Amino acid sequence: MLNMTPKEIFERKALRINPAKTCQPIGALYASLGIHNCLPHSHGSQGCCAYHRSHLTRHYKEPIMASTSSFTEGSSVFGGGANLRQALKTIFQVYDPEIVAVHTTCLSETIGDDLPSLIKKAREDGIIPEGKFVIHTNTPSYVGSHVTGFSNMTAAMVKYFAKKNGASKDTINVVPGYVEPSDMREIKRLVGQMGIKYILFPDTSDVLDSPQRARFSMYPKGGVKIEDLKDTGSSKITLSLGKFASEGAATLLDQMCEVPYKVLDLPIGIAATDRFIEALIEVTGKEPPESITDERGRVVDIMTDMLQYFHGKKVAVFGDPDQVISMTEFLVHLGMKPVHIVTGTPGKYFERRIKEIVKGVVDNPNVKAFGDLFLLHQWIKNEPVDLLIGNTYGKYIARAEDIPFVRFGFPILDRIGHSYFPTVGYRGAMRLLEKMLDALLDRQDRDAPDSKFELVM
Amino acid sequence: MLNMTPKEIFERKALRINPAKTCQPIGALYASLGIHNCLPHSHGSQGCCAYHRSHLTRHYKEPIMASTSSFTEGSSVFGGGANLRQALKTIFQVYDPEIVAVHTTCLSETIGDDLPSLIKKAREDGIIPEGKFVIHTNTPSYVGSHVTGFSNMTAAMVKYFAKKNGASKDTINVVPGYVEPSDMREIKRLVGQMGIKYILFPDTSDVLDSPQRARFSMYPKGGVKIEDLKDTGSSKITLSLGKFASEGAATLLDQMCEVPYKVLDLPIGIAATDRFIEALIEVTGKEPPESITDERGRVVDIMTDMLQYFHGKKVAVFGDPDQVISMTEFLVHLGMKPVHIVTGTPGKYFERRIKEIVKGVVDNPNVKAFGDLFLLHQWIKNEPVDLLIGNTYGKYIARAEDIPFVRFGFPILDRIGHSYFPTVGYRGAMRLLEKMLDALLDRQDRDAPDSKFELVM
Amino acid sequence: MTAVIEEKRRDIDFDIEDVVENIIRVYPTKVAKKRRKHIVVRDPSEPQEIEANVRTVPGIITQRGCCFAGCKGVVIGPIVDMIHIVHGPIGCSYYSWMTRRNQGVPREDGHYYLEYCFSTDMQEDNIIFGGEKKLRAAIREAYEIFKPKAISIHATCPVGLIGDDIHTVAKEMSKELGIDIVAFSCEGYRGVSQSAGHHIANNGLFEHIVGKDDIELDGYTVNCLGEYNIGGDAWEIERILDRCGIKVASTFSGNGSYTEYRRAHMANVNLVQCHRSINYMAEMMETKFGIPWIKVNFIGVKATSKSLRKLAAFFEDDALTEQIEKVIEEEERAAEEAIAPYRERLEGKTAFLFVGGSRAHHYQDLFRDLGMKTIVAGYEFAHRDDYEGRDVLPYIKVDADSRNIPELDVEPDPERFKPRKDPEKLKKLKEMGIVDTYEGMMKDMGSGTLVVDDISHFELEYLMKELKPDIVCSGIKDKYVIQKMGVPSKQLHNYDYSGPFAGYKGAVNFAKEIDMLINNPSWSFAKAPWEASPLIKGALIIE
Amino acid sequence: MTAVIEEKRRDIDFDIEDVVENIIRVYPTKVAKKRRKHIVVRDPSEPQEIEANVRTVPGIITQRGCCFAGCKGVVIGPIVDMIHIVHGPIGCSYYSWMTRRNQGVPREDGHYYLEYCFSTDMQEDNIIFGGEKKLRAAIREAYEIFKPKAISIHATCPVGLIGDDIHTVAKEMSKELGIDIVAFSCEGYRGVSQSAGHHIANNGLFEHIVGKDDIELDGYTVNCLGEYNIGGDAWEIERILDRCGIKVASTFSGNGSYTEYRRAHMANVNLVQCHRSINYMAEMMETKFGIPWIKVNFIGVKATSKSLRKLAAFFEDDALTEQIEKVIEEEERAAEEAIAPYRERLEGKTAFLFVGGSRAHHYQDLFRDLGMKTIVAGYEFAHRDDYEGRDVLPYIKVDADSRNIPELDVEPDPERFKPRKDPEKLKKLKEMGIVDTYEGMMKDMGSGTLVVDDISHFELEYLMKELKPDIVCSGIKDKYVIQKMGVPSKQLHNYDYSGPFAGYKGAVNFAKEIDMLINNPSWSFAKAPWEASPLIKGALIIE
Repeated sequence: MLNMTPKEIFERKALRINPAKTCQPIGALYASLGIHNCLPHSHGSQGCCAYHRSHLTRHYKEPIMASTSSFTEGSSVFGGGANLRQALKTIFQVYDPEIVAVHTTCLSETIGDDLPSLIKKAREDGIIPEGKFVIHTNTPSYVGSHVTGFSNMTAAMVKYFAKKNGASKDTINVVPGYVEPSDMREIKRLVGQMGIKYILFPDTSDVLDSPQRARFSMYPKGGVKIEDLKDTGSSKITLSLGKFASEGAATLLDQMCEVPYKVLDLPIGIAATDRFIEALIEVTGKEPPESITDERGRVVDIMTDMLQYFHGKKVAVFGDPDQVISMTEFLVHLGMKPVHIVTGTPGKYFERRIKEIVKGVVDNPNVKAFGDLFLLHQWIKNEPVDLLIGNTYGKYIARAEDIPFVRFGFPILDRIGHSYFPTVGYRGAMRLLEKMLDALLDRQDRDAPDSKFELVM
Repeated sequence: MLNMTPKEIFERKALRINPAKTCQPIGALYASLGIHNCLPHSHGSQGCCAYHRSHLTRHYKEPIMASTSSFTEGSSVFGGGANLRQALKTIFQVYDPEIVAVHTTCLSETIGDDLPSLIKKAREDGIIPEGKFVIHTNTPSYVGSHVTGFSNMTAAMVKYFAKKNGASKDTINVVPGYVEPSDMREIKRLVGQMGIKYILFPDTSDVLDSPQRARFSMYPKGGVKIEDLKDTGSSKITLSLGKFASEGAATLLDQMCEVPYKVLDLPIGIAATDRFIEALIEVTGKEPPESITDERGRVVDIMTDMLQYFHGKKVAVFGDPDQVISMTEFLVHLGMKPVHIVTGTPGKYFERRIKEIVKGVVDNPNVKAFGDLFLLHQWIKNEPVDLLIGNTYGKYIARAEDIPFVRFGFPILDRIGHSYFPTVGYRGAMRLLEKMLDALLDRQDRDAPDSKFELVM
Repeated sequence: MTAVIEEKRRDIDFDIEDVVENIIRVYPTKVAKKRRKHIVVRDPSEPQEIEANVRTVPGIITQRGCCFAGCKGVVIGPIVDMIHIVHGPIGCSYYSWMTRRNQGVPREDGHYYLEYCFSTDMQEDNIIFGGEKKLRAAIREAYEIFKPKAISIHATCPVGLIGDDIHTVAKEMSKELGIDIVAFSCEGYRGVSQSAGHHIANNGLFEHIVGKDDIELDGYTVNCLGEYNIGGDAWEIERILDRCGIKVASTFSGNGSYTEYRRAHMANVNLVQCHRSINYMAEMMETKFGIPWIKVNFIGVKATSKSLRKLAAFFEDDALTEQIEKVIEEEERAAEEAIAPYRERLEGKTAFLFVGGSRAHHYQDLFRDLGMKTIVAGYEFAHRDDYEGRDVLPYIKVDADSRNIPELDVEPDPERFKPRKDPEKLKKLKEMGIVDTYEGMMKDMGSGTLVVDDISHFELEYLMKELKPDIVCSGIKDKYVIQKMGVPSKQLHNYDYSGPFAGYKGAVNFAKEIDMLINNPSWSFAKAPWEASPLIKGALIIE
Repeated sequence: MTAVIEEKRRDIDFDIEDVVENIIRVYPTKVAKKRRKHIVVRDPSEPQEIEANVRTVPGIITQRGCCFAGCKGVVIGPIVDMIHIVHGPIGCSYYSWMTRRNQGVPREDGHYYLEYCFSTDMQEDNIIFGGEKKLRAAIREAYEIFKPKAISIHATCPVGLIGDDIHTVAKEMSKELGIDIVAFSCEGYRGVSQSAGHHIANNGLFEHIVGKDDIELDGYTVNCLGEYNIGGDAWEIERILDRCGIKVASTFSGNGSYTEYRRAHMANVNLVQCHRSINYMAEMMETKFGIPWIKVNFIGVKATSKSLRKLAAFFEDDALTEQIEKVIEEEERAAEEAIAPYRERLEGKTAFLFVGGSRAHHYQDLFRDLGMKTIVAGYEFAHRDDYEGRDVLPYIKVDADSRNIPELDVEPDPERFKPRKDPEKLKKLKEMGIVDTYEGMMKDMGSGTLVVDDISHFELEYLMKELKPDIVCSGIKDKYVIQKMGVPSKQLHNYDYSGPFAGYKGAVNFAKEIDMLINNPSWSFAKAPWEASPLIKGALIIE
């Protein structure tokens, strides 16, 4: 397994090997699915859309509906305007969405298609029916990562819809970040239990975790409603979870509608969730019900009860920056030592933040934004770890180096559960604790000689 | 591991090896913890109480408070009446419970202590303070199993408290069976979401999953209230989940207060949960909210999406009879083949029921009530399985025979999660599906040659 | 238990033409006109034409991918011992990383890169200022770290547009490093589907790698062309051929090896499995080296036997023929016995098949082995010859989208051209249908069945509702759409992470899996009981 | 970060006597009077007496178990190569199945039953009609299946009551099967705690197994008595003794072996680790075989060295002494170096210790190695001699509960009695504190510390609130009570599924774990921030 990977690290400047990220459009597509009655549309070659749909399908094991402008060589010469017009015509007639959310690709970006004008023209020409919407965002694949694409499409929702309707309401906006439907559902539950009115966007719950009822629905019942997106401009405040995935929408709302905002870490782990709840208290004056404090206490109970299995263990973590930041903090709070931390998404903030988190706990942490799994694997070869945390691609490293492995982040292609059970919030923390313990204890069980095989752990 | 176990099966009539059950009192103790402000009391030698507390502590990783009559040789000669009186005196003064729930042991049963008289006398003599309660049940260790003890103590709650107050109310009684706090919480959630008023007893949620808040509370906030136990006699109907653990209380309520009842299987797996919801509909006329139907649909979605990993796999299951019955049915519905099924609890119904469930799916199933793990292991040696499901003791067989293993039932001494995440209801089914898939897929990953190591599963 | 379906299956005599017209009616007029030509109701009494290999209308939700996917994803990616560098932004390389399940094993020299993903991960400045420099640096780094025998370079969409000359980079770096470096201009927008990429990949392989190493091969040797070793298919085929006494010299391109391709021209004959993706290679090798090709189908018990008999007919060796017949006899018996119990439960069930450029044809044979009928079939990226047979080739119009895919100018190699048969014999074998010929999918489909090229999501959903198939075989993008309708779906691109399905043992695997998919009890739970039927009182009480 | 505690630690000078009085006040008067005698505020200036080994008041939530637990659970259960059949209802056998973490390994003959649980699983009719028949059948079945070398039988509560004569059954079945079968009347109600069971177990082992096989042992040999190999302690002790040149002939009873016990009387000296559970055996072996015993403590770095030096003093061999000193020097240095970083973080912290019949003493040495102070300690099932030293033995009143535990009448064995030292020398060694003596726990505890026998839940909780220990060492029943108070707890029965903690390496393990328990950040989260402190505005915003 991964036998060609040498231990010696050769510094690379040009060659990416085994990436820990993918390109913007897939993130935009995913965000679009978080709008009710929306058909995401990929403005580029057919392959982009096919790849994104396939990849998201493998992750969710759910239908991922999206259309494409199906560029051919001609479009790459003359621009994709005609393709988009034809696409919108076909889409509204055949698939009847309420909204089409267009994202660009490296092809249409390189060509330089002017989406705002194209959409405006389509509207003028009656290609977009009355009461229907087309929004867009620019997602050049050669900038940022899938997280950037998610962030851009989320910001586009604000850009196209947010309106300030006068007096600020009680409602708060929550931008949940590039997380699972289960996570969005859990964030809604937490905010709801505090008795706070909220608009959460995007919202893929009830879209990408839809039931089997022998009935296919092109547009499942979930997703943020356009009415609600309009109202975001009148909310009291925006809480954006995850700087990389959610800050864009918040700042735009502030610029457009003067909705103030706080950017928080994704509420993964005990402290980050605490900060989320504290922020909710702070901005609304509402107190969490005892049930939330109890859930929190159960997390701490597991932490204190099982600390011997966590304490001092070395961990390698990779994934998307917002996830990895919160996860790294959680690991530190468990007494673990995150020694190698990688995200594929570029961003100096990531490295600075991680170093801050592990300060005093790990002396010379290996931290890299815009890194890749080949590097991570080499780091691990040079300094082995007790646990690897990351997406499905991590399993190759885990197998090569025989390391317990916890699947976390995007994508998870080889197990189910991530879309149904949250990793955010206190419940999510419980799940993560269980997953990590299972991995560590299974390993202890596997490696113990008969005489040290424990009944009680 | 378990190297002394031969493949050849020698029929035993007297020697129990590696039991799949334990004795009544621990079940009674557990049930008692499901009453608010209750101190369970073990009427027998100190060791019983110590063993039960230790064992439950290992399972829950929570304080398990209970007192004992501390029999010595004298008590075994003169009876334990004096011990009980002294105990009640001490308990009410030092530990101040609202109620003491006494269960007997094989010792006090063999001696023949007359608990009702002793309690009556104690009450008359002012040893039981005003407004305080002492209840009891007989739990001879040489009859039935821990499940019987649970059932008996649950029935005792009825016996001591249930009153018919005239007109039947809207409320229904739910007897959840010998399940986890997480399960009781989930059953309450399901019934509550249907807008049904209920009394659930016993109820160990918020007792045995209490938060870490740097504050010990002898009587956590959970548990069924005595007021509610009184009201059970006026409920519309009793739904008893699990024939072995819950039928007793229901029939007693019927006899005492003419509350009709239905005995259902524990709502584990899709069909048993369906029957539970249907029963709720039937007895209350209320419809489940869409959110429940959706949860159900998600379970089916996982089932249909992942069926290739379940279909045709041979499984060995052991545990408590109510759990094993529902689990076996669930396995059959997944297309699996439960070939060896054992419970330690005696009961012909079990064997009959299991054979009914696996009919047409497994030709000659090995089914045994009043069986043990030694026999199960021998069966497995003779017909290997792809998956083993059972409590922590199963891990020895799993290791010996190198079988993927899912922890399910009581006790789970070496992993956390069972007390926090339900296995009942649709959410529970999702958890079980995830657990089984993890076990099966981890094994596939482990055993695959590099060339067959799958990215997507 | 079978799949839950909302309504009853239609009567067998209902008018399929009506169904087609109803589908078409939904499209905008122009689109409807186009789509109508892609749908054929089979009437075996007359020759039928189908539109294929033309642009998908923008906005249509299609199964198709792009040229890059066909070149790097399908044909070149599976070569295990080369480093395949994708030149472009990260996505294309990322998405084609281990996702096709082309299985492989390292050879003795250890070079094995299937688990790796290499990309230049172009950033904005590379797009603005050009990416050649980064590409060169990436190649040097790859060489520095891995010392590979050969490298391929694959262009993604922006590369052509910004004018990076990857072929010159390849040539120069090849010289600098002393290893083969082959560039593929497989930008996603080329052609109308993956098909363009296949062609480009064939060209590159043929021009730069095949036929460079004249090592003599012993015994009867074949190349397996158009076999991608999904789920280990190639290994099952190898096992069978091995038993017959025939060696596989190389496979294009499942578990493919650069080293083996260099001597592929030394084999006796080429076996063509996936006609669409590899017929270019077969033709070019015949022209240049004199190797005839045999269209085979190792999917299905009978189909496998038939393919083996073609080989017997080709080699004309009594001992070999006898051995082949022995193998057929033994393997068929074992397979059919193993299939029997599944067939019993599957007999009469119906299937839809939408996959590839040959599989929708191949798997009909296998379904026939199971007693099942394929009632709708179609290809994702095929050409007319894949539907109508190669006789139609001279009549296919080359449109603007296909014209840009280069056709290589191939001549017999002055030294290496060796005819395997004398021309007369070869002609006779061709007339017998043994070599150099393929009759296409449609001929094998009965009256009233439907052929749909490049089926759209809408058409699929509509046809499922109308025709109530018991199973639909398609790809990952459709799988859960189909299943959400309560109908099981088998992925025939990646085999649902299972396989092999080729050969005799593969057929048994397939039978088992189709039975499992259709007959697993899970489907019966799709409706909640409180939705499906009124409650039966009393049934709940156990006393 | 340290444990979260609600209030500040009290000043060191507060009146501990007040605390004790406050505790006592809560009890009913009679109970209070009794409990008062179990609590001693240490005053080293005078001899102090403590009440111990008397009944726990019914209703008190005690740490104690029963006679069965002491016999089968503690002493006999760890013997790896015997089948231990529990005669009774299923529970007792079930609860003592692998729960004590006595580790073991099979010997050459393969017999190994630690992973098994054997019971007659008595049913109602066995209680009514007697269980002897079932017991006989169970023994036969065990023999039929396993052909063991020896079997033990353990009575649970009802057995004595219904009059099953397990000793006769043992004798008869032993004859029938030709193997040793030993019965233990260890019904749960005997005595007042596990202690009764230890005694009964000692008696049975001594009477039926020890000293039956006169195989000469080479070199310096010892038996380790009262060492149960929790977490592998015995193996670390063996490792150290081995380095010194001393062989362990047998261990009572961690990883114990029937075969080895039969020749245990051939060793030079007995080392007594847990005084409470095994002093009977030590005394009886000395009487019968002439083997003196040395009280050792291998818990703690200094304690281990001290114990080794006792051995040197006993054997009086310069080479051995030199080797022992060498081992001590090397091992102490390594251990102290390894402990140093932990000690730095632990220095000055305080501990409560409630465990066993010797461990609460032993672990004080180890805590001292870490710079920590034990401020409250007590035993669960000890006798006065364990607290006050063996000098008190003649003055201990034997009450009704203890009187029923048989004292064996032991005489020097006419053939096997071999004095290891001449009587004068022995006497001198005893006066030096080397052999046949133990001074108890209390002497090692400083002024103002608290000794609490058979501590109750209430007392534990009260003392924790008053004295704010940094860690409380106890057993599984207390662990989560303690931790729910925000204070870490270390189980010293089962070592929290870790270990070994004995010897030099064990001390390092322990240091590491205590540091972990006290300094893990988890504790700092016990209070939700919205409970603990007002919000600090602005701190949340990252911009």
